[in-house]
Amino acid sequence: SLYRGGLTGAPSDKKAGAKDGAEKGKPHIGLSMDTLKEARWMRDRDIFVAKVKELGGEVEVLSAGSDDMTQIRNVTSLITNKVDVMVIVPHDGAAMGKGVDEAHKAGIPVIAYDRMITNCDLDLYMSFDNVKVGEAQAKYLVDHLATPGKGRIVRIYGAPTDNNAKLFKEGQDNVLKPYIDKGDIKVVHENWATDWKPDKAKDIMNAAITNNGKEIDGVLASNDGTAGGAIQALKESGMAGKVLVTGQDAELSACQRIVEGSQAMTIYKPLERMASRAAETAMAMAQGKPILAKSSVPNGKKDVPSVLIETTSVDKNNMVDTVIQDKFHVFEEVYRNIPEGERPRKP
Amino acid sequence: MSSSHKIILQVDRLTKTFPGVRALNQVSFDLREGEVHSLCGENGAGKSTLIKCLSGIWTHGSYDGTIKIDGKEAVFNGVSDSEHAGIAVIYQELALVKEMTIAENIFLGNEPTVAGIIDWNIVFSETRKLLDRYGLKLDPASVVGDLGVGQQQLVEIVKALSKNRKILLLDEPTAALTETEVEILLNIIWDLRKKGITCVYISHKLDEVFAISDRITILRDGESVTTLEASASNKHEVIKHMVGREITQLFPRRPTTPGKPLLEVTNLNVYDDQNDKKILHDISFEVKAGEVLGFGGLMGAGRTELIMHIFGAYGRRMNGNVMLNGKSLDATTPAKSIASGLMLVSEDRKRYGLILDQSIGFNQSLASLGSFLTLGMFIDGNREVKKNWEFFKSLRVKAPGLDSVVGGLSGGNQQKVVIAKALMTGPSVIFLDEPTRGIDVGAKQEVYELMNLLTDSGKAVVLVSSEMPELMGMSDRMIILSEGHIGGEFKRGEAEQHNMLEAAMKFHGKGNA
Amino acid sequence: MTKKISLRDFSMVAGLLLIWIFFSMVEPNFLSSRNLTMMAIRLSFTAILAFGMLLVLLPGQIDLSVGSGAGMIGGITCVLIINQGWGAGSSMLVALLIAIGLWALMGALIAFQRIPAFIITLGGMLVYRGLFWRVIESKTIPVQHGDQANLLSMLTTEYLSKGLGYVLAGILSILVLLAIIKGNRQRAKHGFEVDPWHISFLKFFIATQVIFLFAINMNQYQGIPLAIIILCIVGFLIYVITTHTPFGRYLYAIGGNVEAAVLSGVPVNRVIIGAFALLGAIVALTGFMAASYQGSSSTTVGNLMELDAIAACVIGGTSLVGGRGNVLGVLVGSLIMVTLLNGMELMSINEMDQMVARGLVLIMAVWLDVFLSRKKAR
Amino acid sequence: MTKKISLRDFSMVAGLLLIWIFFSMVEPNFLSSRNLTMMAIRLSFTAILAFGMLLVLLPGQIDLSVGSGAGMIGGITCVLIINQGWGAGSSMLVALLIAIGLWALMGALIAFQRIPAFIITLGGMLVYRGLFWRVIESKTIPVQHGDQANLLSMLTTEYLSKGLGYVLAGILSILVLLAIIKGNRQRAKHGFEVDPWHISFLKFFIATQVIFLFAINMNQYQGIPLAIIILCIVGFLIYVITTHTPFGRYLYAIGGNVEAAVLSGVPVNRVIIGAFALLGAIVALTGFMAASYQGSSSTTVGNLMELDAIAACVIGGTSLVGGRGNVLGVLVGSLIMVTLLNGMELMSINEMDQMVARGLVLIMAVWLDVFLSRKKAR
Ligand SMILES: Nc1ncnc2c1ncn2[C@@H]1O[C@H](COP(=O)(O)OP(=O)(O)OP(=O)(O)O)[C@@H](O)[C@H]1O
Ligand SMILES: Nc1ncnc2c1ncn2[C@@H]1O[C@H](COP(=O)(O)OP(=O)(O)OP(=O)(O)O)[C@@H](O)[C@H]1O
Ligand SMILES: [Mg+2]
Ligand SMILES: [Mg+2]
Repeated sequence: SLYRGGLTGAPSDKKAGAKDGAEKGKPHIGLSMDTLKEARWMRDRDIFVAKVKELGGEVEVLSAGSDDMTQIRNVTSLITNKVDVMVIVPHDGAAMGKGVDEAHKAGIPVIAYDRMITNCDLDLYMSFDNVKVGEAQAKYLVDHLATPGKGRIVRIYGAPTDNNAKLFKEGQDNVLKPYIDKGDIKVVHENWATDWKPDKAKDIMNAAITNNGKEIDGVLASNDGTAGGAIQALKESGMAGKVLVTGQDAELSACQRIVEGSQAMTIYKPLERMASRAAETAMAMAQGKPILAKSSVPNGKKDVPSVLIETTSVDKNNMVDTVIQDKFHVFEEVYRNIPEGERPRKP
Repeated sequence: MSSSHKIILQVDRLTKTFPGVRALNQVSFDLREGEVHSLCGENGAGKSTLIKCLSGIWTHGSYDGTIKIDGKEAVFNGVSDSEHAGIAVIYQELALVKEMTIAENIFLGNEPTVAGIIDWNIVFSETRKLLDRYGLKLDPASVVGDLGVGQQQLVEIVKALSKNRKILLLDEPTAALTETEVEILLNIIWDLRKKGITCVYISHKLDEVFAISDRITILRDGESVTTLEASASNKHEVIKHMVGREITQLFPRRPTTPGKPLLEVTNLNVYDDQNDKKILHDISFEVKAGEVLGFGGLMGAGRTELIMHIFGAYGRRMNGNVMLNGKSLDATTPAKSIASGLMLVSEDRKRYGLILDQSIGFNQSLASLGSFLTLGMFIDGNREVKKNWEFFKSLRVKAPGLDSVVGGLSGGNQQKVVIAKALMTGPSVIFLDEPTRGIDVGAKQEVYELMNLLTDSGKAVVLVSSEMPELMGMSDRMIILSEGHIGGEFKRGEAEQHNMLEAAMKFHGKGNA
Repeated sequence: MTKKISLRDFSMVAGLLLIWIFFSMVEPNFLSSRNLTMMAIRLSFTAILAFGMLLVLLPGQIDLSVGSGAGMIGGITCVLIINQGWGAGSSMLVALLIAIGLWALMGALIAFQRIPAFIITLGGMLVYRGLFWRVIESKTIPVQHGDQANLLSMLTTEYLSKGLGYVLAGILSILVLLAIIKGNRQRAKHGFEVDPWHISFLKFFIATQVIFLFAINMNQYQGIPLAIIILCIVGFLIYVITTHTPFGRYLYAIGGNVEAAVLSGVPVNRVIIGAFALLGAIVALTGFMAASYQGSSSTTVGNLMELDAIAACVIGGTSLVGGRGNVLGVLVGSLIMVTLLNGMELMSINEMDQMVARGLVLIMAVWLDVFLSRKKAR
Repeated sequence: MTKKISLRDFSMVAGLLLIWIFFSMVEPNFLSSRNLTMMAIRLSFTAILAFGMLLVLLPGQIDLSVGSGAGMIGGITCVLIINQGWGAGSSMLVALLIAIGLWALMGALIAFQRIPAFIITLGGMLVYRGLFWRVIESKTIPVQHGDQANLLSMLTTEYLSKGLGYVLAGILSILVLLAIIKGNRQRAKHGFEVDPWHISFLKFFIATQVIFLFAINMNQYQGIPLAIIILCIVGFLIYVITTHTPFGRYLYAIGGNVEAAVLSGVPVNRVIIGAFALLGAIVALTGFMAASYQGSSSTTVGNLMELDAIAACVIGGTSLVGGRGNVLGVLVGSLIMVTLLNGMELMSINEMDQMVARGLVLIMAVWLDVFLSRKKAR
């Protein structure tokens, strides 16, 4: 489908009223983020801001500290500051519909970034598919168990208060269900990690080990932080490296663990690609240019034109070709704790 | 008599001002080695302030004038400096930590240590020795909060003495003591004097002052009026200097003919659940309109407990009956008593009487807000202020206005505010618990006059007092309590002090089973 | 009889003005009527909760559970409306009653069982949050079905029509005039000094000025927000309660000296329970407004609100040990907090630096307070 | 002269036993030596932080910043080790000094400027959290390079060899014996009553029993954890400080009656600053251990730790207004908290119900405390 700037208002008229200090006609983009509490989001922000600057616009960034109400307030502030286009990384997609409505009332088009905003007249959605992420994690785990498709696993979910954690779980369930129903895969322990806390994940893992001893084949951890906590527990019980552990986000410390062998995989999301794509799209919208979106995703109210970006499962074998190739992390950093001789060839 | 005339401490033109108040104005006095030197003055005359300058609480530089010790100027930047200079103080307000043991309190700030570690054995054995030396039968390990006020006061005195200082400042040490305890204290001071220790002694009880002092310095309105040799002076002279006028009659009671009984108490037995013991046994009495009924007895006899119980603020009634104005009163809270026409002025005004951070007006009307309501729920500020002014003026409270904060007033004026609060509830029977404790002669007169006015207008007063002369001088009838029992009842003028003491001792040792 | 403006009160207002001047210089949109409207709405529920907190701080108590409590109450209301299909009014009424009941219960535990309020309400904070998440099943529940605005959703999204706004401002001005005249009559009747007429006129003039300026400014955007009307009503009620009723006096008396209060016939237990029950009602109102503001109830509603409320009270000169504090101070304290947050957002200051700034402002404000109160006689 | 075990102390221990019995019945692995070891490690830093909190609660203060402070200190250490390439020892030393400096500063503001501790430390909580996230740039920073264990990472992951464990247990038993003998001699010298020999023997016997049982049990898994040794050392130090030094007595005196303390020549300001400085050192230690436990420093380290520490103190009988509390009680309080969390985790109870349970236990424990202390004479 095709999106045309000015569809929901007249952003080009608004430029006249743009923030003081901005030259007339210089597009003004607002970025409302869930949080900067995780390194991943700092990175998204940096890439986005750099790209917009490069394209001749300027960005105003606010982060909400993982609080829905703060984020609503942030959106309000951005409207007050008369941005031309708003990019929102919602903390909770269901709660942010109100923010979109407010922006539209002021004639500002909105792009949802990374997470869908539901039940509203959203203009564009750009994301990695969170359900797919969950599916990929579970699929990797199932395929790489000692006897593929069979085993005893521990599941560590994310924050029960985080909607994404539920989407990851949903994806994982999609893959695991047939195996569990058949009785091939047994979930021996599961719980939610408050606030995605690594030490909580460690406590969960410790309880699992206490109850099941060493008979654990895999840990389906929903992100790299919780994976790190679980691995810490495994390490202390001498089980690290013998148990498959999944992750997500391709954090530096997770990549290091993968090449060292204590973590099996992580989900790599090419942030660079998505953030700069989002920047380009936002600039185009601000200038009233047409946007091409290949797919669409329903959000409860309409089919939102969407740009979906592929994620990759990364393990020891494709680390160099993905994360390092994309300059997401530096080779030396990732292989820092691996003796020179044992490192793969630097690309 | 050991008074050499060597002067060990000299105060020269000391001036200390608080915002709005000049507490001390060019005060000068000197202290001879080995004497007992009393400070007398009305409430707010500046006695405690002077002591606080000498003890380093008001630090050097916060006042004008000089303090010299052994001829050298003393610069105190804190309590520890004055301690180093050999000064020990017993303050008007108890300075003990209630949760700690006697031994810990006595050595607080002064613990004997070996390599930084306290040697508890020394602490406890030294404390035992000290207590023995001053004739106190107390266990060093008992918790101070469990002791009576008098015993606490003695502990505090022992604490000050433990430091072997050469100058001892005592600010109203006997205000809360029973006669026997006062005896013990005066003996201790007498002993110290023989050992060459110099004492500065503050008390509103002139008998004590004359019993113990070598010299007396009188303060009035922050100025030092004069210094008298005790042996060459008398009470009347001191009082005259203190108040600036003659006071002819110490206890101006004007008896009236009693009317109908207002408060009747029969067979009251009261149990204290917290301490798990029976406090009052078979108490019966009545008070008639226009009458002052006095309650006497030793400290701990249960007088405060009795009136607090009737008022609804203490203990559990096992049996017995209270009638007020012919109606049965079964007060479980003070609120109910006040509503039925009973009011109480407690013995500890700072703790139980006043909201110190609030204004005079706030305090005065606190107990009678219900009488200023409009529309059944809002306070009519104008009526309230008007009434407050009436009482403020008629009680002659010395303060700039109703908005002054109560905490900044002197003891006597605070007491007047408490009484004003009580009177504003319009009680028919009023309990006064030690109403003149710690207030000066002039203020006492005014309180006594107030009692006369109350009885003149057909109200009844119940007076609890530990001062025998006051009790005998102001009561129409007296009941002496002994260990929670009635030990005896006397009419005005019938009793001698020794009869009353006998009655007070009557149930000693067989009381609280 | 005349209340003098203390150095402290003055300096707080001066501080507020400085902050305003600073932000209006670095951010030209700060004083736009749109932004002022946004701030007013935001202020409304921050200040209302702080008023409630004042009620329990005065008698020397504290409540750490108001944040998660407000979240829970909002959650219950949304669940009743959306999942149970109840009407907004009846849902809110039920939630309000639940809140009053729970807070009265906490008050009773504090008053009769003498469990420190800090502990009861810390426990309450955990319990309410747990229950909250259960009630909404960790989901996001909207405040209304689709676009059908209801009583709940209107709380923070409704504006008075411009005409009505001016009418209201006019009525208010007349009320002020009447109050001044009646006050003077009463004073005269009781034989007190009466303000000379030019002072009375000045008072009236300034009040009217402020009222109309505000109305004009708000009307330049969408009109006077309903939320501000609610704030004014609650603020006025709490002002009357704390200063003109025995209940209010008793709050101060208990905070100043409980024992003396008991012997003066103050029904201490009932007053404390009453204060908590009132706070409960305010928590419910805050919960409604917060949900309405966000447009939904989700797990993060109410996070840290207790700290904002306590901070607003303390910045406004309320003592944490009780006995000192007033409605006007708390309003100024809330305004400082809200302005600061709003201004920093307009400047796009990031999360971390915002936290640091809030922490420092809190400390500085109280430091100033302590410093100034020490200057005057103790 | 002998310290009697009060009903209250007894009932807390009884409560703890009940909780243990309950969990060992529903979860057979609860009493496994592995789980006991895990609990011991968890206990170590919970209790250490609670001991530090005790130091400021005794003189009637409070510290809400310890959680985010511990996070920040851990973060600084990890950044120095990983990003700056410093050694673990020197990094920890620098972080320790920073912590002591910051807490002494907060203590000074509280003591000299009379700003309520609640406010200073609430501000501190925000400031430290903001700084923390800046320091680690919201990343996850591991405590060690790859698998190269260092001083920091060993804090909670190292175990004593089994032999060494037994040797230590032996030495400890001998020390107990010597202490009992010396104590009796000293008492005799000063003319106090001395325990009859069979009581002395009983004391020794029980102490040795407990020590060896613990050592044997731990050795069945991986040995005695280093963390427990640290806990014992810190606990012993705090015990000696609070009960056997003037500084410790002053903490109680200030909490009991500040004015009396001042009049007795207690250097109140210095004591309060000292207490906060000591707490700073403990916060640093807790920060190290928490990072070591998690294996890394990330933004959530330290969240809500302040509430756990305060709760442990209060459950252990510490008064929030100061003057009452002791090391043993706090240890029992921490143990109750840790047991509860561990047991619920083994049962896979979800977060919401865990929160509700924690809140209720907190309230019940304090209720019991209040109830029992009221029974005995006040
Ligand atoms: N800290 C203070 N702040 C303000 N005023 C004070 C302070 N301390 C004392 N004053 C004032 O100084 C004056 C002298 O008080 P002081 O306590 O010395 O009197 P006093 O002679 O000891 O009276 P009393 O017999 O009642 O104890 C009084 O007017 C009192 O109100
Ligand atoms: N706070 C206290 N209150 C009452 N008695 C105390 C206190 N502190 C110490 N004692 C007593 O003082 C004596 C010497 O104390 P010391 O601490 O040296 O003995 P201890 O047996 O080592 O005591 P602790 O249990 O403190 O280790 C002992 O009889 C002890 O019971
Ligand atoms: Mg005095
Ligand atoms: Mg008495």
